[in-house]
Amino acid sequence: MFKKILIANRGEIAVRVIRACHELDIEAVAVYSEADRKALHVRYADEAYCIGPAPSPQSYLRTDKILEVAKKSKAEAVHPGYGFLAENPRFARECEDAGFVFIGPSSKTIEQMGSKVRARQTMIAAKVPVVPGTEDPLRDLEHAKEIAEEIGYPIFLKAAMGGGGKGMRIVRDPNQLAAALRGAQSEAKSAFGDDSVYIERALEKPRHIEFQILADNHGEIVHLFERECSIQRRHQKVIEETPSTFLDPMMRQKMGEIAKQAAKAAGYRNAGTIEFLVDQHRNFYFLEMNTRIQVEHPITERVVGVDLVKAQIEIAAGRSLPFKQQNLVQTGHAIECRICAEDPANQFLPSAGLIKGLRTPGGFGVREDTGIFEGWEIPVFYDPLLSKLVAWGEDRTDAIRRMTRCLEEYQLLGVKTNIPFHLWVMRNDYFLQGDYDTHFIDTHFSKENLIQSSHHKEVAWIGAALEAWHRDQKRLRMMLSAPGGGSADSPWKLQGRREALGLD
Amino acid sequence: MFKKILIANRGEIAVRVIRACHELDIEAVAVYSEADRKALHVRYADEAYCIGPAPSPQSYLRTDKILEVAKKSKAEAVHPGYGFLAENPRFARECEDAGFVFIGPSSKTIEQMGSKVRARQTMIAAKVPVVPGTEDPLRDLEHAKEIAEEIGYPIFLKAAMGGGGKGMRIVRDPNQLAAALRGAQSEAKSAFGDDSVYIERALEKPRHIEFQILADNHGEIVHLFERECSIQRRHQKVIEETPSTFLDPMMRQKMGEIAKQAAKAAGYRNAGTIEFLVDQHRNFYFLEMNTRIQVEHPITERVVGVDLVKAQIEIAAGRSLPFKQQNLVQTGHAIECRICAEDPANQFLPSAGLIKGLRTPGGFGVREDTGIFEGWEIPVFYDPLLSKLVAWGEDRTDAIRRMTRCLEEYQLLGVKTNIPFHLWVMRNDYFLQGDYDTHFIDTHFSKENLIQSSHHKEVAWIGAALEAWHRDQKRLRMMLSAPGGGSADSPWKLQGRREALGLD
Amino acid sequence: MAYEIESDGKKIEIEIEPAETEGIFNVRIGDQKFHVDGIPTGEGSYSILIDGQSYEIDIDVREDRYRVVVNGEFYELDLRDERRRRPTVTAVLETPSGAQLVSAPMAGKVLDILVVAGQSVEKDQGVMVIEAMKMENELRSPIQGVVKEVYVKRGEAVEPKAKLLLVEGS
Amino acid sequence: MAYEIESDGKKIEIEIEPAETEGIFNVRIGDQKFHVDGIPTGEGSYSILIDGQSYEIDIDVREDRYRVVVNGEFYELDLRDERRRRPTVTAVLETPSGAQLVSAPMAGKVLDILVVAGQSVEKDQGVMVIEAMKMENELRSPIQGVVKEVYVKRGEAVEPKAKLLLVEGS
Repeated sequence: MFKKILIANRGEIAVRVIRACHELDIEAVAVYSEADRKALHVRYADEAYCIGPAPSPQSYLRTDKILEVAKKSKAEAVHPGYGFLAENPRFARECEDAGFVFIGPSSKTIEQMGSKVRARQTMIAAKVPVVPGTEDPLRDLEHAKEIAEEIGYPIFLKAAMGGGGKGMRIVRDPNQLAAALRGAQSEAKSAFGDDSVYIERALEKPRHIEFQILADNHGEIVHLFERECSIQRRHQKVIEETPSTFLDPMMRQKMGEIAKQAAKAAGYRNAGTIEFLVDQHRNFYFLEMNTRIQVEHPITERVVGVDLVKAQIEIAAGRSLPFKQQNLVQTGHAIECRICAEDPANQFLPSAGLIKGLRTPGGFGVREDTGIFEGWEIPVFYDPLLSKLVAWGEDRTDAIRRMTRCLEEYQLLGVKTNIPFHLWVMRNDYFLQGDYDTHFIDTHFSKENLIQSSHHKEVAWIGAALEAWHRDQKRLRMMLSAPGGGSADSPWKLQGRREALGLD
Repeated sequence: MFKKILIANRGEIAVRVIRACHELDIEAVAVYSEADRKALHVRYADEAYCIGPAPSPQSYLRTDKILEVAKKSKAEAVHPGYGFLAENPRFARECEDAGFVFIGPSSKTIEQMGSKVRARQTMIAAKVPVVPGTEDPLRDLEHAKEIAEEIGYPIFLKAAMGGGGKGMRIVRDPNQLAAALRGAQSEAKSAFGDDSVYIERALEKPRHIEFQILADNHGEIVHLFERECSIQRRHQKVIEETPSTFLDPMMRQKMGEIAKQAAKAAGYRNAGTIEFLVDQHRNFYFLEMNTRIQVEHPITERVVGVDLVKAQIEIAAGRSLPFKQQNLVQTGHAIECRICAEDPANQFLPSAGLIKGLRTPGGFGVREDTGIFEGWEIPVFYDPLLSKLVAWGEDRTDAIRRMTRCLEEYQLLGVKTNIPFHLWVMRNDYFLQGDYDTHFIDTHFSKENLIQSSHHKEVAWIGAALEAWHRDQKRLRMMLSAPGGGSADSPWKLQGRREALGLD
Repeated sequence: MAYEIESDGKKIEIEIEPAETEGIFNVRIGDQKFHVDGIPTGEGSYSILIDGQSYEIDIDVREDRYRVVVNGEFYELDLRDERRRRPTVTAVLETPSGAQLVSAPMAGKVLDILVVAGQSVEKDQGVMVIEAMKMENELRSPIQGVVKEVYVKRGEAVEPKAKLLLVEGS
Repeated sequence: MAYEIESDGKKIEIEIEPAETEGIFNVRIGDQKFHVDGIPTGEGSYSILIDGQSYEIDIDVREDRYRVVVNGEFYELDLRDERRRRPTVTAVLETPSGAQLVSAPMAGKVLDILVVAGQSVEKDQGVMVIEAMKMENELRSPIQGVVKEVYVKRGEAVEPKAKLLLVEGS
């Protein structure tokens, strides 16, 4: 087993990986930007090295700096987390070349699955169903028109090297095609340095259901069942759960087998995720493969009972999987809410700043993975994900109720969060019935929904008045203690000042 | 199901019960003393009523006040938690008489099991093995001598109505018997108002292993396996784990069956615990029955997957147990550390005060049940238990490592805690081998053990110097801003003051 | 103290006075009187007991705009004190022809400007994309009208509250 | 600043000076020099980086006695600054005949007094039982000697640091 691992990441996932290292008796080396000196991952690590200024291109994306730290600290392996360099084949290759074990698949696999077009081609060859569309990048507008007619509108234009919704356009009407193609190409070019774009049919009411894979270096592959990730905002997952309410045991088994088939076709090893789109007729299609640990991995850990990050490390160290497919079962139900510093009442605009108060929920079936603490100043430079709250229950209803009370208990002062949004989802009838697809938020959510409750209206007014009263008292105290406002003043003068302030 | 439950308790267990209520869609009514206005249980509850001044005899032990609140708030049931009135048969009877469901066994059972002598008699009649000793209270010193000779020294003198180590004396030598009997009787009299004392053989290297029981009102009884609670200080449990390393499957099954037999003999219903002492030859003896939820219930919840507090409520509402014995299995291993405000480097003296900083561990397999938060002032009036930290792992080694890293992460500023003690246990060879009994702490622990590590000696010195430097800076700033020390002073004067303070 | 609250277009007068016991307040809303046990539990957070009902309250204030979360439920309202009530009303009357400024809600980079000066926009039409915290955030026009002026360029870094764009109501 | 640390009976001199960059300190212990990146993270808590090694440090100070927890490990030491070093030494010489006061470590109630004035006691012999936070806590004699005086009565409530008992060394 490794003695020391470098974690090329920050925030909650860096903390997550450090914890796994410590539980395996492995020393953890952190890297950090100048904005992160006080961050948890720096403080929990055994060693920590600054790799540059706050903006990630100058720090967390600097492969040279990170490898320098790996050498200096004598780390034997590198864990990339998710985001940043996690799916960058060049970084994986540089690690390999420098003699560090990259905790993930080979750089070749990352490269192959990173190209959406090549990934599709691989899957088609392996008889894994893919969303109907082009196998090759589009040549020009004429080509695009032709293909679009063939598979039928609405269609998606997608960047061949894409991810995270960039270089993506939905086209509902042939008239929009030219403009959309231009937009997608230019966005793809600027985001990925490659303007290749391809076409996929836009499914109706699609659900996003993914399968977790573990593959060791000795040819053994298992799946750890599905995660339902259809609650998305702008192609970003917000809430995930497992099991999916949409799958029955037969479909689950079939998708699991095909997920393993897909992983085999990619020559996969370590932890990975096969993402599927499922239409309302229960047809499922390969969407893409994520060649890293996912944000939402904890729900699988809770329901299947396997520590996925430890498994990643064990596999990278050459160990065989300690279980077979038939040993794995799902127990109960788990839901994850991503707690983000963003304002659900104002278009989810991000909200950085100082955390002035923090009180997190706990108790049976509750897990939190966090990168924050009271007194932490959330930097503006990185992802707004603060923490992941996971509730497990004996069944889905139990899990939802537990999550609801956790969200009610959660107190984070000083920064706006999407907790009120999560609470709204947990009380939404469609969600409660499991009847949702990737359009759920667009279809059902609005700011008005959030503030529709009138249950405690008077209490809210009283609370506001209490806050205003305390603010006025504070203002008064400041005025009275200001130069010339000392206690030597006559009571009459004081009273005059109080009146001027409207404090009587 | 109930619509509203009153929780006649405070601290982490009140929070625990409120959470179960909320997850069952039941309103929770809190009661609180004047010291607890800001306490979590008051803030998490739907309703909260002050029942008197801080000392518990004037508040949390006032059955009249509590029942008055139950009436006023229209609660249908009362959950007593543990401690305070939880095993007070009079309170249970008053609840029953006033028409409230007491969430626990009948007052009759509480009374019967509360008398250690009657409990022993019941168990002997039901053919449950008990520690060899007297069936009846001792008549006098002669009687005591006779019995002691018969069963052999060392013996325990125990209060018939006892609990919590009060009125208990170990006697190793016939010469000590007279004095010990006097002491035990007077302590029993003052603690329980009854000076009855009986004799039990003091086992060698005893382990304390208890079985969790659930019994519904329809005659169904199951056990939820054991908890190993031998890490004790002055008869108070400090660390618990499940499964016990001492039991094999056959012994586990046998003890489980006998635990159910014991519960049946007591006419038991709701959640309860049968405590056994197990000697080094694996003989086990009924010690006592706890007719309430235990502090250490979370380790069972995690390993068996059943929410015990919800089960208590469901049973009290008349529901049948939703599982049978054969549905219950143990998965993995769980350990609980009781985080207490006490100083392990100074005889575990309690340490009240303001919590100036709090950062709790999280991640996979970690649960915390707490009654505290940053800014909370720990009152001197109650138990020093602040929080219960539970780590689950795939096996015992995994759980211990996880607990270790959690304890390393745990930060509580302003109040001394026993966290360094827990860390010492997690690294102790005997504990790691599972080779311990109830004398573990007395045998192996000393303050010197705690500070023997010299790993980071220089870092500790540097840390101390850093703190001293910051303190001096603060002192200097205060001096400089004191009246007459304003910025109008000449630089020479300032420098003089700095020198006087030794700050250069 | 007396305050005026505006909530869902309704105006409510609320009076709050501390009682003799610390932490206890007498509150009047119209005819209703409340005996409020309200203690601060953090910056902008309170534990409130009214007739035994327990509420956890978190409040975020930006100028007169109060965001109040009661047991996880979300409210928005405007609150002014008595003295400032009249001037504020006057100020609204003086605002010229309803021109509305779009300003930066956070530090970030102007990724895209979706409109040009002179262009007509609908209410809630996207006018600018700001990248902040790795997210692209579309800013929308608060009113229907015409873009009068654009103050920033594509690619420019902006500070919180920086002027971005002016829309004149039509 | 220079301080003197007493740890396990050894005396160590330690010098600490802030470097130009905020949060960076130059520390000297004997011949060893350390470049310390040490930032406060709470009251009495620091994050310290030395040559890339990361330490979490919590410190509790009662007079000159420092309790330092480094990554969960426990240390106790005495720290004095240079100026106060000599007077402290003198003070020790002036202490009369080693009489030691047992005082209350916390608020509580005297449950039992296990000795009487004039009685001989061993080091670490229990002398008094105080009930606090629902626990009975036995206080022990810090030295071997004779009980000179008992200042409290059974059943009495005591405040933190209240004088309980005086033991004179023998």
